[in-house]
Amino acid sequence: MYEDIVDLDAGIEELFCDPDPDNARAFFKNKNRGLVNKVTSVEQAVGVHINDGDYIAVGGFGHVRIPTAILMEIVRQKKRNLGMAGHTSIYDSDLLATAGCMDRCDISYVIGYEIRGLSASARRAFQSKDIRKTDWSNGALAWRFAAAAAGLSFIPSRHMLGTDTFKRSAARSITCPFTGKKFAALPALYPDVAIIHVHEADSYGNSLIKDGIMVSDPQLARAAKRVIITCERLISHDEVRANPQATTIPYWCVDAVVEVPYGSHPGNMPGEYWFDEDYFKMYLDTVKTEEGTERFYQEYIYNVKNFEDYIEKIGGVRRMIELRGIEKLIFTNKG
Amino acid sequence: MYEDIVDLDAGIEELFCDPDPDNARAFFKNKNRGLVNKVTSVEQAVGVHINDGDYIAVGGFGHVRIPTAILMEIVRQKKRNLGMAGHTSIYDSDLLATAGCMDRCDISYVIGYEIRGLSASARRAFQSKDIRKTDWSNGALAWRFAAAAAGLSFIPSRHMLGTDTFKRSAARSITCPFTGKKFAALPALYPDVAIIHVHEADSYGNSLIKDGIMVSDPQLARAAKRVIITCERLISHDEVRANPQATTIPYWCVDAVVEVPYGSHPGNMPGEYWFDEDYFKMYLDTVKTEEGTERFYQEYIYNVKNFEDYIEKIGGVRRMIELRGIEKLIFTNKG
Amino acid sequence: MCADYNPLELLVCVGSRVIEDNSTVFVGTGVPMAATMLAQKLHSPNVITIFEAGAVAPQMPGLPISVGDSRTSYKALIASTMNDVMEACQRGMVDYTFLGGAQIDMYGNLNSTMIGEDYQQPKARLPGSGGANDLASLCWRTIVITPMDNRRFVERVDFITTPGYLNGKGAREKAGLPANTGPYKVITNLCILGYDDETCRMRIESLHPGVSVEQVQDNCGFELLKAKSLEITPPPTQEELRILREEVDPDGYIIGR
Amino acid sequence: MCADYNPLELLVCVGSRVIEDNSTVFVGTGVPMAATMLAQKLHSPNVITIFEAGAVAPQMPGLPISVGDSRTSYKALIASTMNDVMEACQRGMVDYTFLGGAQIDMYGNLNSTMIGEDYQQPKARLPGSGGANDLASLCWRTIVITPMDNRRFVERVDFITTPGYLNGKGAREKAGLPANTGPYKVITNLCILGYDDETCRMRIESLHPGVSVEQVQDNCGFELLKAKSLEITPPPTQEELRILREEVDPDGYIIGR
Repeated sequence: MYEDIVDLDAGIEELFCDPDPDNARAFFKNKNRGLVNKVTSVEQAVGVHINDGDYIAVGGFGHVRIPTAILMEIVRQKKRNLGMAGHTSIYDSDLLATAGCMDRCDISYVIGYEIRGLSASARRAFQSKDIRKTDWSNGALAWRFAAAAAGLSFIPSRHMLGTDTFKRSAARSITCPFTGKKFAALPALYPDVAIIHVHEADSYGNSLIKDGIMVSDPQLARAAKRVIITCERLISHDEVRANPQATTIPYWCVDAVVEVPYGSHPGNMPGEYWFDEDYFKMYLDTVKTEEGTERFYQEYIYNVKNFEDYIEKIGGVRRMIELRGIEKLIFTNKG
Repeated sequence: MYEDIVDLDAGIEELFCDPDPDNARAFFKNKNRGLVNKVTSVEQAVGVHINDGDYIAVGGFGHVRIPTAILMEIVRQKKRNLGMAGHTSIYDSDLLATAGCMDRCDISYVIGYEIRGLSASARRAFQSKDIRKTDWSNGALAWRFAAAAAGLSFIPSRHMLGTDTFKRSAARSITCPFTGKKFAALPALYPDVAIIHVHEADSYGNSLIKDGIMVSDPQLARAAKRVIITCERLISHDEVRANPQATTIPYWCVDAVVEVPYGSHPGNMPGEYWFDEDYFKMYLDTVKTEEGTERFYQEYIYNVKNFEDYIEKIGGVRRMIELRGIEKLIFTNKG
Repeated sequence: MCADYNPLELLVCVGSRVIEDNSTVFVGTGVPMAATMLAQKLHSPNVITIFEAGAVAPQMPGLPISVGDSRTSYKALIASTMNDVMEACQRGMVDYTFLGGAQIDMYGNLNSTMIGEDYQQPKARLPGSGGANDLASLCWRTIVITPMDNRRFVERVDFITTPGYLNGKGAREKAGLPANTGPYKVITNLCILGYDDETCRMRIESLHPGVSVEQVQDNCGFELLKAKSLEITPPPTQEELRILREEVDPDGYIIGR
Repeated sequence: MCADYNPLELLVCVGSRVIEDNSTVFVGTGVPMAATMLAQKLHSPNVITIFEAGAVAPQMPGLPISVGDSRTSYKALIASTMNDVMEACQRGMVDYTFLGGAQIDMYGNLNSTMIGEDYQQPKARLPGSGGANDLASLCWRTIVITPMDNRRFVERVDFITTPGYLNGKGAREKAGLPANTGPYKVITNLCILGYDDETCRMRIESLHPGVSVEQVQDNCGFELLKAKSLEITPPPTQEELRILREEVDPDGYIIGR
């Protein structure tokens, strides 16, 4: 049983991103190192930095610290043929898959909303051949980002081996030159664009994740060729220099900075606001049907001008204050 | 010219530490995970956790954030046949090499005191066959710690190749399975004991480096089988939990915690006190001769009962307040 | 089944009992989170919980919705990266992982990726590994918590997302996974299952109150072995149920009340 | 040599001029630190300095004694790890590295490890690579600053600590080092040296005031090539010297006053 899988030496699926470190270095060589003002709008950030066909990766944890404004703008600008790292992705990959922006995905977690169940619209999208798929684990994608951040083409690891997750990946295997032991070899993942929501950033792009978990964002920001940051608050450059240990992402990784208060809604923003569970319930109910899905995208994205209008639509600052109260343990989730 | 070096596929020197991750895992499996009080004395920390023959690695940067009390106690307790990672090491490796505690060393930087010149005593020690040597770069040792922290046996890298530093290491080379390119393969380095000085720690060993640079201490603390922490200040457990993002080293890595105010003297402790340049000048002058060296070790280590006495000897709290003034930019180094 | 508790409450209560104090436990989404919180409040106050987004040992003020949300880092000992906690697993620092259920076979292999034959166009696409493959590969012991029926407990999973014993003894090591790791227990609403040392096949170890071997076998798509002496699982206590309902999951996210 | 400045001051002033604004420069101990600080105060206020212990772009309040001390992280943009900054180099984000001198050969290979034949018992043991091997391997361009004499500029270094062009064109790539990297300039007290594109051998590009080609060759243990048109280095200006002496190194750590 399973003989074809357990002793496999290489995955059989497609490698979506070039892992060659010399090609990546040639790109990074020309990346601007100047301390220049990178503050822009959501529209400009997406219009200038995301091209059809790009491979993107999203920071945070799929419904925690997500860059909703950028994701919705990608849908609104009808970007097409995007590749994506489906790394701990939830609402982020759902939006891009459902709206038809994505044509390939390195999956470690999609469709699911953790304890809330599955998204029917994401499921329809990912079941279709329209999205070419490979599978990995969360750890694998985290380490693939780390390998790219380190300027390598691969990194060894000790998981995935023996499973269909390995077979349906583009990983290979390698023998340790010291111990003779077999390891998985994960290809470095250099995304074209990373999109990350943070608590604070200065105008140059120095970014601070001030509460909660980092997921793989320090690695991702360094691995990506271009980085778009949205932040709850812009801060002065001097504030960054006052505590250099707190800088999560240095400015030289960053290409665009947008101030987007409440930018992780409906996701949790640690220290700021809790999940909007009513919204998630509405979303998951609405997208059960194709008509509902169409209605949601018209109503919440295409017919909405920008993120400020969106926040008005979901209940405005008053709703965000409620979610802040839950985050701060002042109210429970049920009011 | 250099033909024998530039195309070499493997270093020829000795590998001092077992890189096998399953052997390391078998050790870590039995490491205590309990939240227990680990506060102890310098004498006990060295007596209990450092054995003759152990391979040790020291945190900080050789003369910045160094665990002087533990180093001097190792000399005082006449530990012998220690191996050492000479990673950004300066005063730390000098003490152990000069005092005859060390019989093997993975060198990336020893003997030198940066802009102050060289230590004659360290030079004598490292020129002798009594210390078996291999050479690496600082980056190589940093990545060897990272490989061990990640539970691997090796990590690829793109330096050292083509040089005598590679030849005189125990590194090998490896071919990337994705690009066909040649990389160095660095063996994971799992030290028996790491010794790290930090700003603050709680009684369980949760440790915070609150100012200045981290060097490779986050990786080293995770790579080492046992960890001894000295700290400027013990703090309450609740203070750690109040800001979990600030924890540099989690308690489960740590075996012993000792409160040692001024513990990095004569080294710089970022945010706390500057180098004691008078002391370094005295030390480097004194150890120029073998008699001077003997005199220094008698006077400053063997004839000193403990670190409190040592601090008295170098000028007491009054001297430390001067060094604090320089660190805080209140006085210049020349008074 | 007794009327005092529902199957999910039974799962959580029985699951919570296997968690040892002062052990490190890597906790997956859903039932494992509730079971771990219950254990902390009852008998294992110092269990070290680890969440895949990077948090270690929080003092959770309520049930997390996500293994990456701010409840998981509340008063934690460290709020770090996924890379850091996965590397702790790979280094051998994590004793248990506690995973949710999906398709499972007699060797404890799990499927959470897809149902069907055609990988690019499956009958049903599921979320994928998440961290499950990592944790079941790298932690010392894997505990699965899942309701039991013969659509879940199958002869052959459609996709091995997450390694159990693969196809038998020694297969994990041969594939390259760390030595001496693997499936440990399966907690279901009917029984507690373990694994036979020699064959690495699943076996019944403890029957929940009122459940027979036949009933367990009827709900399983492959032949189960039996431990030499079968135990009877003590039912959830009043205290377990009270704390579960009032303190762990008052909103009923997991236990569905 | 003009009486207005000493050879070390000349080295620092000439070295500081090659530092471009808005470039990333990985700075070694000693003369490179002083040259970089001088450049920041004169013509390159936004040069991004990187120090191997983990600090990036500090606003240094005074000359660091160490590339790991608290001056290097003072008002820095990030105070991180050695691993992080070395990985930035390996990723191709660092334009220049600025290394101190030791033995150097015609291909720019550097020795800072040992003098003699017997590795385990050398005639003189030196510190070793430190970060030099990493930086010269991984940054785009390597600049060496060193006084010039024929004990330092040798036919064959006793130990290649740090790669220059190894034994000629293409050797770095063949060895496995990243493409299109390597030695760029050598700044000495007599002249500025570069490298011939075809042979990768060292060549004279600019003579310091009052220095002849013969004098340079007499202080070099191997045959130097010459650039097609030799320039004359402008001498240190009054302003360069004033800022160097008053603001950069008032204690004379580097320039020895």
